[in-house]
Amino acid sequence: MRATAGYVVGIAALAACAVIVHAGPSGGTVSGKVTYEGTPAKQKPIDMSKEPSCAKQHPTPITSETVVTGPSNALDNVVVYVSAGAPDESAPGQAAKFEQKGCQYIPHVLAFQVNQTLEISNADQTSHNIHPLPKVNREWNKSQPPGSAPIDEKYDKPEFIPVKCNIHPWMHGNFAVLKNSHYAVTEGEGGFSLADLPPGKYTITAWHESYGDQSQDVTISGNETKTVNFVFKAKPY
Amino acid sequence: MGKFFGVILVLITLVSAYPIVTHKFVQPVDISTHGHAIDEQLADTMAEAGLAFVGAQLLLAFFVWKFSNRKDGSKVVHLPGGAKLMVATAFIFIGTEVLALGVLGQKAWADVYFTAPKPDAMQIQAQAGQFAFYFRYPGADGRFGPLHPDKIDEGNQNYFGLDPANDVEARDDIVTAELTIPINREIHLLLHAKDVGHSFYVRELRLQQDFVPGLDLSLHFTATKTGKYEIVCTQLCGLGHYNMKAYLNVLAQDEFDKWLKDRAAEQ
Amino acid sequence: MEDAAVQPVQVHAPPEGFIRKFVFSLDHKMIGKQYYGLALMAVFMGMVLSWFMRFHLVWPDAKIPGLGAIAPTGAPGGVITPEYYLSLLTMHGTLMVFFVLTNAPFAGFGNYFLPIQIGAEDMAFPRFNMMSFWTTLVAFIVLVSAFFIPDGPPISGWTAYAPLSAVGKDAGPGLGWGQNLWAMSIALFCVGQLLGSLNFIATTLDLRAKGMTLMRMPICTWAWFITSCIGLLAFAVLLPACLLLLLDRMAGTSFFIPSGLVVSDRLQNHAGGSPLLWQHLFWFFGHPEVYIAILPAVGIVSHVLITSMRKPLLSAKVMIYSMMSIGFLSWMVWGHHMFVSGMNPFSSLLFSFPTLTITIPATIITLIWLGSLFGANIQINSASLFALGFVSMFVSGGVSGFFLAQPSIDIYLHATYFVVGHFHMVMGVAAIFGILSGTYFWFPKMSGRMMNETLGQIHFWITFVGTYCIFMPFHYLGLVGNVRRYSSFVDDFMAPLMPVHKFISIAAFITGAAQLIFLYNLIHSRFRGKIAPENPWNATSLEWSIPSPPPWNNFGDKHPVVFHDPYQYGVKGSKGDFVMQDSPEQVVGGWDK
Amino acid sequence: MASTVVQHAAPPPLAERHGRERATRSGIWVAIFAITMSFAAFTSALMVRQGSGDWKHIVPPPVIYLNTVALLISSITLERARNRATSGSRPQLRNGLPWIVVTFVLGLFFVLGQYLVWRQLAAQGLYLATTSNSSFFYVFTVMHALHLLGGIVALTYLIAQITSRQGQPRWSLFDGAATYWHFMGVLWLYLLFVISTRL
Repeated sequence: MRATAGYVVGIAALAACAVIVHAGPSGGTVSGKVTYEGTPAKQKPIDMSKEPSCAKQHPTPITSETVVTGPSNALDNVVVYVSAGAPDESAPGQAAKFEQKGCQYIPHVLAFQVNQTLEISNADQTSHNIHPLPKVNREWNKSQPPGSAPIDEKYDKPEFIPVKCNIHPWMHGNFAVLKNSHYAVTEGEGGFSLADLPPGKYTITAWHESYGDQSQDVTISGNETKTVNFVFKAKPY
Repeated sequence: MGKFFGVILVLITLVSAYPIVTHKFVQPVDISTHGHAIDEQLADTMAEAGLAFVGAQLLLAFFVWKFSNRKDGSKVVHLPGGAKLMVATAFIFIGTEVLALGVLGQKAWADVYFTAPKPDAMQIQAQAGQFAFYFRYPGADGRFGPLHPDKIDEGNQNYFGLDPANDVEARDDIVTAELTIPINREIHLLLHAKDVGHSFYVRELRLQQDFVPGLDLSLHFTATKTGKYEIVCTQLCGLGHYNMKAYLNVLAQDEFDKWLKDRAAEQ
Repeated sequence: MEDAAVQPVQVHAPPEGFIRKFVFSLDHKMIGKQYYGLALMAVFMGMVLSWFMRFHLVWPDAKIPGLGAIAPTGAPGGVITPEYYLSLLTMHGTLMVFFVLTNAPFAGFGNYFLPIQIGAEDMAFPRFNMMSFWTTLVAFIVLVSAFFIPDGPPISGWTAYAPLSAVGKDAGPGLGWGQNLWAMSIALFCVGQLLGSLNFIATTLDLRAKGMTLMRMPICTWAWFITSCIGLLAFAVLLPACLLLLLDRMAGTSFFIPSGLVVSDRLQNHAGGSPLLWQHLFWFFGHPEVYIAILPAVGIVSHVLITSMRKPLLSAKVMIYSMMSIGFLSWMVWGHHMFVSGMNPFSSLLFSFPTLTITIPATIITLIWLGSLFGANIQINSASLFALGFVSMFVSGGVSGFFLAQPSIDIYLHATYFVVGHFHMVMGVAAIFGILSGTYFWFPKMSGRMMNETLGQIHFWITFVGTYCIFMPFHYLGLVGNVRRYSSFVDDFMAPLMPVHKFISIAAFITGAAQLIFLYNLIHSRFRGKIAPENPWNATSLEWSIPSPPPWNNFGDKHPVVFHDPYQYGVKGSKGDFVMQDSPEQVVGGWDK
Repeated sequence: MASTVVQHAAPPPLAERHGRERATRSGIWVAIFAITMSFAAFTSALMVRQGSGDWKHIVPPPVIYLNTVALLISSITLERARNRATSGSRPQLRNGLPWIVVTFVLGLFFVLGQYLVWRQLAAQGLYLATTSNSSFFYVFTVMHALHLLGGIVALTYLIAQITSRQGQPRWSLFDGAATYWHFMGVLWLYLLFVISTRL
């Protein structure tokens, strides 16, 4: 009896959320494209011969991913987020998933919120080691044998954290721990869009693991879409 | 009970000796020019130590069998010759053995360590780091770019800490994850440790040498058979120690040249 | 001077109250038992750790029930991670080498029997003696506490090679506080052993009873004396090494850390240190440590063998001189652990020769045993069986030393299972056989009750055959080149050796389980065993001239006077075929003349 | 070995009580041996370290020589105490008391002086981990100071024993303490040499 009551309340709550979310256009949008100019460093193919179970998953060897580019100078794996102007938000319920597959981190750059659950899983037939190298957050270093349960972790301060696997030196990734939910990670065309921004003045920042970050201010008045583009200077080495 | 002890010990001795005598467990084929000396040394030692082992165990077994819980009571006798005999035996047999092994051993050891590499030996740098080996070929200019530890960026596969932007020599350096070498050509391997102690061990080459941080050692050897062999780390270096390995790929000269060209293109 | 014999000088008052009797006891006998108990705890812990390792090696993905709860990060869900395997390996080695092989045969039996065998009432410095034990106990607690800290025990092996052990947590889990605890524990342990050795030496030199000339001391007393001399030097070197290591780790100095190391993508802020320095300091202790473990066992086994052979050794003098020369040579051979560490190749040869030379006194010892067995009348019982087993193990473990002593062969065999087999047989199993032999031999004296003979012999047969099944195959694996300290064998050439590893693991489980028989026997006999007479083995040395268990001041009011060397067997004496050391009847011959 | 009974010649007697006296002395010498050994280990480390290029030499503050003098004098005063004590027919430690106290004070002076030395070095910006030489300087001086404190504790115990009512301290206690004290002096001279000259 009480249980049913619980369900009813729960469903009501969900419905309410749904209504709030879909209550028409609740604010402006910032969208744009991230590109590079110049010649980016050549990405070398990775030799995984030391880990046959991974090597055979890549008939043509994958290359390192510090600079991933798309058509017409699009720059991928750039985290675009609202660095100032937006209020801090509490972490969403669902976990951010970080997978190790074919001795590669998927995704290479994972953006998630402060205190959001980070779920790390190992899909390979070999042990992996996850060693994020934070400066302000708590550091940990764990290994994950094949077939073992996912590791759940949280970060309580915003930070860009390089991640490495101690067992496979070529495996490097990044965590972007952010204060609010207004963020995007560019891929393919290098485009991004930050929606649902209530009217106000914002600082939009784009961060790239080897090219550093750039910021631009933008003012949203009401329900409009502003375009912001970022151009990074590519280094040959 | 004493007899039982004798029997068991004889069994243990014979069973222990069996796999050795029948060569069940032996070192793999030797592909180096110096390895045969080591193998002979190992064989000689095995013969001498083996005899000592079997002899002593059987003697022990026999004595315990014969002289335990004797019916004829406490009438004990002493070994003719006594301690002097024992000391003499030890000195004569083991002494000569020690000398023999010591002297022979020197030769085999000298083959590896007391000879300088020929000037035309091919220089390759091997770097050991947690937990992989990487190898560097000097490239067209035949010179290695200097190392800058602060420049090391594994995510970008800059394992050695090269700085091609500023060092011209570094631009054509070829970095690979497997040690590919031409057959019958002396290789001068320069060992460099990136973080902690590691070791370079190739069974087929009969070679083992530690990488000691801050101390750049080198090895030189000549491979006489083509094929793919495993390089493993034998110095405890951390959690990935078991997984720290690379392949040694011995190719015919022309194949090697082609391989090197392809790698150069990748850089 | 006669008065000295009738009215003893009291070292300390008879202990009163539980605390003084059993906890902070000054009585060398209680301290000896405390050491033995500590060793017992350590050896079973170490054994369980080795079980986990053997289990993981052959069934890498299998879950070990309960382990997940003990080590949630080290073994998530009971599956051992690579780093936890190394933690187990490090702790197994440290526990066994320091807290078992050093504590039981030397500090344990030595403390209990050295004063009695030389007719003293206690050690020279009872307070130091007590401190020595309690320091060791603290060291043990500090070490074991590493299991319960977040990032677990260190993963750098019992040799803790720098810079892996020195650079800190960047180098991997367990190398943060785990390694600190390890270094602190070992430093404390050194202090404890130094106090102990000091006590042993002073006691042996100056507290011998009337008539107990040096050459009338039992062989095991000699062994303990020589061992304490070795220990004094060895631990006096390891202590500074550990302090320097701690400074490197906690104060940012660079004794062992060179410049330009990049660990986990972090450039280490150190310069100019030498990793080889640690290896030199460590092995300068480390090799003598081998003899610290084995010499007391040699002494105990000789003592037991002589008693059960009912005849003296061919020459106890030669035995003693051999032990001395081993002790002496043990100082010139540490470098044979570093043949492939990049030492000057010439020094490798310099180290190789004395190493080979050590086999001469070792062989003499073995031949003396064998030769003495000839024409003996061996009384077979648990004690003598373990003693004979020791002789066998000593030979098996010794011959493999031939290989590793030669740099040229070491190039191939270094860091393979051959080495593991070698030192487990000669240092591990052999020494433990010595301990067990001593236990079955002296238990009646220590507890006043006999141990169960049947259980003892069952224990022996399983252990004897079992240990050969475990450690012989190690040598075979080594010959193929199977590398040690791997948490799993991913290399193509090691995979085919898996069946051998399975065999070893199963043998290890069985042999280990058999030790429970011993534990049961020990505890059961302590309370239910039949009452032991004063001298159950018809032995001659002083410990058998006093009640079992001995009173708090060993010899009561009388002061023992010694008339013979300790091994007057096979003579028509008052009590049969032997003459006690303190019986005034004169015997012609004997090696003290 | 047939047994024939003759009267036995008693071997040289070794009565416990004399043993204890001797034991203290041998104990001290054994300890000295061990300490020497561990400082030898430190020295070997120093030699290796000096071998590696980046060796920067530092000058110890002059106070250190004042301390040295104090320590040497303390050894002399301790010997004075011995003479005074043994002047009578049978050793009377009570007679030596004043000189023992002087020694004790000088010992404290030395330790305080060392503390001053460390402070001055710190003022120069030379800390434990600053240079390889400063590391060794601190390690050597601190280790020596710790060992000397052991000697000071022994002297304290000795003084307490002498001054206490029924206290009749064993002569070997003084003798041992004195031996150890002199050794500390010798050890210090050695360390000073090692620190101030490049091996």
